[in-house]
Amino acid sequence: MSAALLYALAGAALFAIGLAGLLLQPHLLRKILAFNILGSGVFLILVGLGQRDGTIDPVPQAMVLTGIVVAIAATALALALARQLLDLTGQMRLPEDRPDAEPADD
Amino acid sequence: MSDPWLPALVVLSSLLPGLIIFFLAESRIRLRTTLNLTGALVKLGFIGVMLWGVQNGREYVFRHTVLPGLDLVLHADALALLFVSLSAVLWLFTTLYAIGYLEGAPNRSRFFGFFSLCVTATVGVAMAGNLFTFFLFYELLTLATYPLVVHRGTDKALRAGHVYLAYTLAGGALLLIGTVWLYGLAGQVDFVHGGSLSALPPEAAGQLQLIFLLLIAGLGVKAALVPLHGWLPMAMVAPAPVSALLHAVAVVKAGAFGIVRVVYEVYGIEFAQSLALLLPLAIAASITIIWGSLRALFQDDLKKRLAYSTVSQVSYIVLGVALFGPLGTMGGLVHLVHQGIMKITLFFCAGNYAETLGIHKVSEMDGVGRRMPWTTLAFSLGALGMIGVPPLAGFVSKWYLGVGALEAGMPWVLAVLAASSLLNAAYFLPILHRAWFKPASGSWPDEKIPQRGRWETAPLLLIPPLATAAATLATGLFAGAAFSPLSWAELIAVREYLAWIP
Amino acid sequence: MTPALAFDLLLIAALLWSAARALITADVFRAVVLFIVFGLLMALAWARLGAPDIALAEAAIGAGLTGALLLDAVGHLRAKWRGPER
Amino acid sequence: MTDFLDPLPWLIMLPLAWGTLAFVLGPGRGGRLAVAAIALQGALALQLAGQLIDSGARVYAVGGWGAPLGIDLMADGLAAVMLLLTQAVALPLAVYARGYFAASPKGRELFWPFTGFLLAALNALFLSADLFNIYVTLELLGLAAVGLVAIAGGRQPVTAAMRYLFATLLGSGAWLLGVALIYGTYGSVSLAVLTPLIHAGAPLAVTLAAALMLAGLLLKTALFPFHFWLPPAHGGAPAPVSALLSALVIKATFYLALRLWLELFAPLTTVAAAQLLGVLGAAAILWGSVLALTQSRLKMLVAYSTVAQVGYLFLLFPLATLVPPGTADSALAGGVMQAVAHGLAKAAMFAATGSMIVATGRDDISRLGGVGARLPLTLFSFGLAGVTLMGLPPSGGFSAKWLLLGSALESGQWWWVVVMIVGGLLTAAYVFKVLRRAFLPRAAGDRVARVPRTLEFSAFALALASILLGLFGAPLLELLAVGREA
Amino acid sequence: MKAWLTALIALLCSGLALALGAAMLALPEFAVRLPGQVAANLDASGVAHPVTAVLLNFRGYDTLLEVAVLLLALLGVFALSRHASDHAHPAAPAHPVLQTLARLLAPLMVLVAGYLLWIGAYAPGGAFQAGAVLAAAGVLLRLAGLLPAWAQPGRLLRGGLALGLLVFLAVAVAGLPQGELLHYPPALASPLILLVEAGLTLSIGLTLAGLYLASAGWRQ
Repeated sequence: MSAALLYALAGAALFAIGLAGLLLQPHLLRKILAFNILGSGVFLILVGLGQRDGTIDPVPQAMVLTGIVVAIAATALALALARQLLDLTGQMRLPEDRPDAEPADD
Repeated sequence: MSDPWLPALVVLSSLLPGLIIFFLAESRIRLRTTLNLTGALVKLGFIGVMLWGVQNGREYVFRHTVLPGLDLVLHADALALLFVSLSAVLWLFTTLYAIGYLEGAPNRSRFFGFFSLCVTATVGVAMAGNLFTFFLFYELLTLATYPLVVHRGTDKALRAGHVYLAYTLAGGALLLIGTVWLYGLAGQVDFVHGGSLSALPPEAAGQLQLIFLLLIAGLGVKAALVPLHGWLPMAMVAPAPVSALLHAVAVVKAGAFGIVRVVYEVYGIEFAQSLALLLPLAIAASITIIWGSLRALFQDDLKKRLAYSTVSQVSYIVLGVALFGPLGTMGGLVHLVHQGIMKITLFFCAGNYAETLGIHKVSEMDGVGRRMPWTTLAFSLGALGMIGVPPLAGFVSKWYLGVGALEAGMPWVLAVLAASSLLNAAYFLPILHRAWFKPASGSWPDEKIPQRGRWETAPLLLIPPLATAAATLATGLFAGAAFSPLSWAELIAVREYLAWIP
Repeated sequence: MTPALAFDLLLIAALLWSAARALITADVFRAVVLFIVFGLLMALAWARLGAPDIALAEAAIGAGLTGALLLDAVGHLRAKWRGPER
Repeated sequence: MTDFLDPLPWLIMLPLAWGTLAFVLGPGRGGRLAVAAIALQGALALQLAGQLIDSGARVYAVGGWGAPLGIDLMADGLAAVMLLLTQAVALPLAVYARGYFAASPKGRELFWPFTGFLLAALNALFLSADLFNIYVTLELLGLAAVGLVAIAGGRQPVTAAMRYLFATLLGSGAWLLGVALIYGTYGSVSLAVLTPLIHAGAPLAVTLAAALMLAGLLLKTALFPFHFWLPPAHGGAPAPVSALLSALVIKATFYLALRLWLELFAPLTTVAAAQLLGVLGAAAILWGSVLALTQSRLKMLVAYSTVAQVGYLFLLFPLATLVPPGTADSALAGGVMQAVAHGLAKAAMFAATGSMIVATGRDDISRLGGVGARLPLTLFSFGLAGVTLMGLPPSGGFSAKWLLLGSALESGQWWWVVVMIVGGLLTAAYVFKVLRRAFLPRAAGDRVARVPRTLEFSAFALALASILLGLFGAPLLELLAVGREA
Repeated sequence: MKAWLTALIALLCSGLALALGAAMLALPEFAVRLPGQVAANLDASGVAHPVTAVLLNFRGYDTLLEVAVLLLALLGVFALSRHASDHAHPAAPAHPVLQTLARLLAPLMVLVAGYLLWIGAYAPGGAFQAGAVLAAAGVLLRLAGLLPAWAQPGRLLRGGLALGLLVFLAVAVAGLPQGELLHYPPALASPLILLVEAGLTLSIGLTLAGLYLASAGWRQ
């Protein structure tokens, strides 16, 4: 088993950890962390599997660079939303109540 | 003007004015009236041209491919023209009547817009050249009549509209399933004389019976076949011109006409007979005839009594269709026209009573013949026609139905006809007796339009029922003349079916 | 077991541990710090995978900038301190 | 192929460019530019469709490298249909949005840049033939959509945007994991390279990848039971945004699911999986319709209607999987027709809804009295759109239903017929719930203001298009067939 | 959340991890191999570093869209900060040592960014890393209280943010008369890529910094 494959397996574990965190953690900040961990897991799988035969593969590496930028973009947007929600509701979690039961904002 | 466009123009002659009227301001009365009447007259003109053409053996077919294997076909054959002429003529009268009836009422642009759409749909139903086209206009009819039914916006009207939609949309769904199934089985099913399904392999018989059931159930909702008739008495809350149109030409007739098309031109009467479909249909029609008449007996509300009478009378058409033989066919087809003329007269008169004197109930009609002699005369002609008194229109229909039943070897139908006629007499004659012979009980419930010289009510309300009442008499008296409904029905029977009937 | 393999296994264990801790730690601030540690460990992992470009980017963006954003948000949350922390 | 005016690359570059320029121009600016540019995009899409009909599907190698080293774009009939739909919906909506934000300025500042990027993402997604590139377009699309939902601010929209963001990120995460597994298995992400490599006995990794990618797409398409994020997001955003999202954004992920199912992963599909998708679709139809019926807010009703209508799209999977070719073709045609018809009709419906809310000043079905009298054209548009959603003839929705019903009966799967018919009746129930209210006279104390003409006419144009589609749908099906002969 | 639901999700996630692991251990030989193709075409790409070649040439189209994603995220942050209760937030006073440090480090970081940008053509580095360093400089200056928060960017700043994407777009379509989208003529590939990278560095630096500065503007 090559080292690359080992990291890919670690990536699978990270994906599962991140997924569980995303689904189970009610706190938005932690959901955002979980999403980043999930993404890191996928990146490891992408490069790890791509290099499982031991050769360096610049294509998945370039893809991961793209992916990291996308991830920070998403993280920044998510954080901005979470902060806005904090300002509006005083909580950093998604309200459980049914959205259609709320009065319209207009 | 090329031939394919004539059927399309007949449809457009009410569609376009209707769409324009929607967007007219409420106050543009003169323009709206002009558009309405011009549309009606232009339509009559086109139909006249086609009547002459079809008499001389010409074909008018408009075809547009919507999807591969799915054509929109408008086909003005003799049968279509029978129904189209009826709708166009009665539309003209009803429009005149509605203008008078709704004078000063709110939301008239909307009313007349949907009114025109409703006639467009009826004309489309009449000229549909295949099941898909029929279904298209059939559903359009549902959508166009709903706003008319709820026009008054009262809770009662809204509830009636609810029931109406529930029935008709569910019926439409059944019709759609039947149609899709049939198209899958037999490809595009155009309406052709003698039907086109007999060529299918015999294994398909079971499926075809099931499809027939779906189609008839779907059509039976609008034709108010018992037990699918529940919406009709409730829809009485609509304004009188709407009830007149619904009962005489548009909705119930569309259902009955669809049954005619399905039996004669999709299945073919011989093939339908061989699948043993006609006897159940005749039985369903007979039950409806008797049931409707029985229920009518016990209604005090005049319009409700008329509504149950419609339930009963429309099934005469279905009964005629189910009678295996040319005379029965003629009876059914001619009743399509005769019932329309008679029933519209009755509804016009009911509207006049309500609008002029506030009379809604039979029990309030004592002595009304002296206050409104012309209206009551028209009413009497319509009622007697319904009972089948010679030489009025209804007699002609019943005569041919009776003879047709004997020809088809179903003598029990005579008993149904006799029973129904007795019941008709039982629920109409008391009304006439009250109106003509009982003294008035003092003041009327709500007198709105005072007597002005010779005019017992507004002229626009009086002329249409008198005209249609005269037609009731004329179609009966001159049933043998050229272009009379009877001779046209004979033309259809001879030209379109006799070749296939042994 | 070669030293390289041992290092890899150790690094992976540290990655998984920091990731899991970051998601279950009670204190949000500590969670964010753990996440930054996780990001730096990821940079190491990328270097081990022969991807120095990603290692650079991960350290600068994944750990650095994301960390700064997260810390700022935690500060915002603490300043607000109306809802429950967890 | 090296034509400067080749429509294919410009369909992606143009919206990117005007979206960016609108941002540079400043808050709220760029509406006129957008309308002009979208009109041009529409012309380009038509030109591309013409090219395809004349000379078949085309492949475009970005940068001239060609797959697998470079990225390929691919335009076939299906892609062209979606491109046409996108521009056809976007143009009236852009006109509408100009009027809408003039009357109701909340959220207008960044609407145009977001919309430009959204359209670029859609066009790029429809044309992409590279799994990783599709991932990037998915992220562009998702972030643009989330940004649009949050654009007006407020507790409900921001909550909805947050929920939507997590859903869409999880969806694209699953997609990317699938891409990683595919690349790890075969060493390429190009559809053209991969399609011949994948066969029935593919490794476990590929099956897992297929499942993950499909699940991610279902989440983004809001198929039942993944629909939880959609109603608040579509019901809370400003009307032009709701229209764009309901009409186009969920169609994009549906399009990808369809592509994967019919092409890349076709050898792996099973009847059981197809039936499962159909069952989820059926559940969406029934559940969405019933919930739509119970709503008291107009926009939420329309949003739940989207949940239901998405269900119809997924009925195509059981109808097109392992059935005779003719049946599958008509199911595909029906499904795509439904996507197009729903796109036009739902855009019209949200646009009309927005006008009604602007006119009455509130989003409340029980306060719609007087709308019929004051805004007849808007109500008429709502009704026409409703006709399409109910699947009554003549409309695009009917054509779709006709084709789907036909293939259901042909393949003996009558249970889908029942679902479609019941769904149609439920649709009628919630559409008439609105119409009935709007017909009533105005209640005392309520106000119904006039709205700008452009609002009324752009909604009407969309509604009319959804009806005309039913009468002139044949050319669309001809276009759809381009590239599907094999 | 109900305990059994938590357990179920945890179980499913572990199951997924195991399935993924099993799948990864059972992979066949690669059917296609790209590293060789990258190396073979490196000369024609205009850069000597394979990752940069993939990022800006072979798969440059991905990068183009990705830059749009980044800008889009910033737009989202702007859209949200617009509704925040307090916009103009004065820079918090910082420790004088930090201020001095920032004053010294910031120019140095700009230099490093320039170096990373230039070296990207040959070795690890490039626009994203350079942009990230630029952004870090911005964050540092903000922390030192030397930069104001920007909730409402002016026209100049908006132009700077969009510049990278606009340059990239212009270069992408400039090749259309001679070839496909994003086709660089081999002779011009090097300078064109450098031009694109320069624009990107500036815009990515501004955007990444903006993600921080725009949201840092509404701390209460």
